[in-house]
Amino acid sequence: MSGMSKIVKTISNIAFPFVMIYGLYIIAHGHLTPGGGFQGGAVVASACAMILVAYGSVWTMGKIKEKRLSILESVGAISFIVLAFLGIFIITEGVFFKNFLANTNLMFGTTVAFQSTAANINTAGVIPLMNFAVGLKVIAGLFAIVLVMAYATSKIKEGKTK
Amino acid sequence: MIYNIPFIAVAALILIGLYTVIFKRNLIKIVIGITLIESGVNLFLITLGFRKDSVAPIFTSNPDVSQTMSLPVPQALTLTSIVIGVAVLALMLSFIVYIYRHYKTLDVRKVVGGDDE
Amino acid sequence: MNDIISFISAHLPAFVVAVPLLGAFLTPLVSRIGDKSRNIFAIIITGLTSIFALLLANDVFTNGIRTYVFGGDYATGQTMVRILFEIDAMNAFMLIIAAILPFAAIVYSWGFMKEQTGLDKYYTLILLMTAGMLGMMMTGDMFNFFVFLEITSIASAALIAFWTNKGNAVAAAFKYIVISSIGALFVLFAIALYYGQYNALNMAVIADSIPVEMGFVDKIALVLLLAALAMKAAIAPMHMWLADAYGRAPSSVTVVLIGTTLASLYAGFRVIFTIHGNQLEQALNSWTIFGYEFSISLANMVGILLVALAVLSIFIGVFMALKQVDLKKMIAYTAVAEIGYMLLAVGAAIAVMGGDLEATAGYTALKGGIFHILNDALDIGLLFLVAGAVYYTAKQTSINKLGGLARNMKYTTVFFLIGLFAVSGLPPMNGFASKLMIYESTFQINPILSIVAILCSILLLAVFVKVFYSVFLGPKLPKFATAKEVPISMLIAMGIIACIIIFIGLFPDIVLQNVVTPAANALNDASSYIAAITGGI
Amino acid sequence: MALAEFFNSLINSLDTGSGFWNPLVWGFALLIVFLVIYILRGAGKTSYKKGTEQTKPFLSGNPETSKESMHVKGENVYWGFVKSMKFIYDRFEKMHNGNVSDYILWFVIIMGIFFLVLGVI
Repeated sequence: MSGMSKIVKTISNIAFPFVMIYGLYIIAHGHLTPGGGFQGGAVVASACAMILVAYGSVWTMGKIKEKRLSILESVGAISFIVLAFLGIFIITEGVFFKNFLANTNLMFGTTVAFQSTAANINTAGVIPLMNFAVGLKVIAGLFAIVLVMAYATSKIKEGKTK
Repeated sequence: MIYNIPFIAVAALILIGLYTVIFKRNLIKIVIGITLIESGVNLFLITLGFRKDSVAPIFTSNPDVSQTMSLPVPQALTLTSIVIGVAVLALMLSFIVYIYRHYKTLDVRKVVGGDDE
Repeated sequence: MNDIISFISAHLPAFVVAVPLLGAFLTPLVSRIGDKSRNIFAIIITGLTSIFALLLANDVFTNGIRTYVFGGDYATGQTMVRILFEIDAMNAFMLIIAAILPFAAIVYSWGFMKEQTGLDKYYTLILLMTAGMLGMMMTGDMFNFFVFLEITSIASAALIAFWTNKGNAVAAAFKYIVISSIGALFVLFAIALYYGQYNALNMAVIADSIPVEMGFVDKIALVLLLAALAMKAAIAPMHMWLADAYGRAPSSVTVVLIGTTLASLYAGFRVIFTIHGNQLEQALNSWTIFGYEFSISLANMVGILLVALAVLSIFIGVFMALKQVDLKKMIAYTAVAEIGYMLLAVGAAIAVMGGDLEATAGYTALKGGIFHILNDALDIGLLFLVAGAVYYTAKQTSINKLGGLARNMKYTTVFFLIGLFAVSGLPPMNGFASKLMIYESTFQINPILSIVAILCSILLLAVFVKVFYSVFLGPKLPKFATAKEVPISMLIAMGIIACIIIFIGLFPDIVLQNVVTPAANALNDASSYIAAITGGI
Repeated sequence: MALAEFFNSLINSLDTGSGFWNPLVWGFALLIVFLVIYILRGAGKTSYKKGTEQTKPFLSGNPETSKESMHVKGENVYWGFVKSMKFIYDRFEKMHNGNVSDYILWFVIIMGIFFLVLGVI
């Protein structure tokens, strides 16, 4: 797939940071508002896909290696599993997936009163951290899928014209 | 009656999806049929969680917590199902890319995968 | 030291799934170090998983049902709403199968996949598939079961298409993913029906809340679950994907695929025996004909349906296997027939259910059917590994072009003979013990079933005698003059399974008493499965 | 103690409700049968002479072809059985056409049968 016209490239350049920030916002506020790792990750990955469409898969493939993305993806997955494992190891009487940070006044550990309070981002324990991990995995995974598929189809087309 | 419309839509989506999978010959259309079934099932899950005159189940900064809220659990289930659906869809489409490369056709009657000689 | 042991044994259910999951995602990083370290890493991970699974199974066999609540407080529980694993003796029995097969597959792939590329993805996916399979076998939550089902299908579909340079491998993978995604969606639909009715996703809670008089929605959910899981378990006439998938996947993958198929079969049994366990003996309908009152219970109906499908599976599997030219497809069709044997026995046990099961022939049938799950997994697994070894040496699996391989591959031939004896139910191998139980009990229930089973078993022997003759016997063909025995790792993998087969064959009673009978009792006893959750922890 | 119990349980025979199965007893019986057959065979008359016409294969008087071309291909084994069961195989071949839509059609049919049997009756 080759790139599109200059208008498309310019517009996607302008829109890219906004979409990106919106996606990261959804990931970061996953424990407060509807959304979370997957949804935000999908938004960020769609921003990357927009760049892919505008500039063409060959150009994007030259900028971002698919191997890097797969390592990023496994880092996200590993941090998710490790967070789950920490539930066993860090505290006594823990279980797998135990929320060991909640209500401890550590990171994301503010105790919330049981009523409808104003949103406080510093709550919910390991859930935001797991959202980050999932978000990382989804960004890398979805973008890798789109990238590889676009690259493969462009290869088929080249083979046909030759 | 009006509350039954989602369930009718669910039945229609699943039946249309099954029809597409069984009677359409293009592989891409078969994939579309599967996503239709998936949308039907997701719609069914979401509909199960709905309560009459309810609001979205967000507790944060809610001025009136005594309002009826729709059930959040089916929404979480739907979300998981959507995530899985994305993975399945991507996998199926990449298989189709490979199938087209080998067979030069997307007709389901020709993609039978016989013995290799 | 004692603390460590008690700590590990407290968290065994989590470790069994989490260790292969962690290993799967660590594999891409480890493979940067080198190929050898990646292989060793994969073997260590699956070995650890197997040890944990066997420890857990041992724990369940000695101490009874284990539950593990994720993320909850260890003491208080809140079990009703949380995701949990519940392992009773039947799950523990399935865990034994899941402990043996992936380990053999990973050891086998060291030699078998040596010359392939993209192996870090291969190991990632095979570990993911193992994790999904183990999760399917242990979970006590319906939706969690669906998630594990999908994880397993996605990973196995990607692995079936591992040899993407062959068109038919990709076509087989596409068929598999279509079949399994539609099956899983219908499972999800049934789960949604249960959730809408009973506000619960936990299997035990659902089973507890379904009224004895079955409603219409329960019937629809049961039908959807049974049909979808039967398709995933490759029961005729929905078995056609299996021949493609088993035949086209690399042999090491096929061995794990057997485990996933059997996990689906187990889930079907769980749905019948546990979730609908209270309604099984309830009369569905009754008629008065000539003054006599006939009534038919749900158990009769389900049992008759399953037995009909089982006879069809045995028949189609054996007949199609006899005609196949491709060695792996042939073994795949015999796998269909073997699944038919299990279903025949368990279906017959369900059909005669009512009152005290232990006093009837149905109890022997149930034990025989469950015993046959283990035996089938080992036998078919060994045969697929042998087929992979033949492919490794000869680079083809068409039996028309093979011949005289026994002159080059002594050990592989011995392993094939063991598999042949075991799968066709010849004494003294393990297949005979379970098939004898199936024959005897089904003869008491209905002699025709037993006759069909014995005749098809003879045909099964004929199929493998044909393979043995045309692949291994005969003069040394010129094109295989330089063929060598397969690498040592493949021989070790085949040897592990062959040793277990011979052990079960020589001492069947020890396995039957310690493993199979508790599993049959646990499957038959839905109330204690339910009480482990609803009775409060 | 536990070890002794384990070894004792090894020689237990499998109880199938109306019969039993013990591989060790079976192996012992097989050994005796083999011994008897071996003794009977030893009592027979030997008429085998090495290096004579007797040892050569006899193919209705035709000359013997090379060993490689005499190996029967796998497809030709049980040729007669497959031929006589053609009416079944034709139907099965039609079923196993490799078309994924038909697989799903079978699923829907079985689901319909299950529904009719369990839901309606």
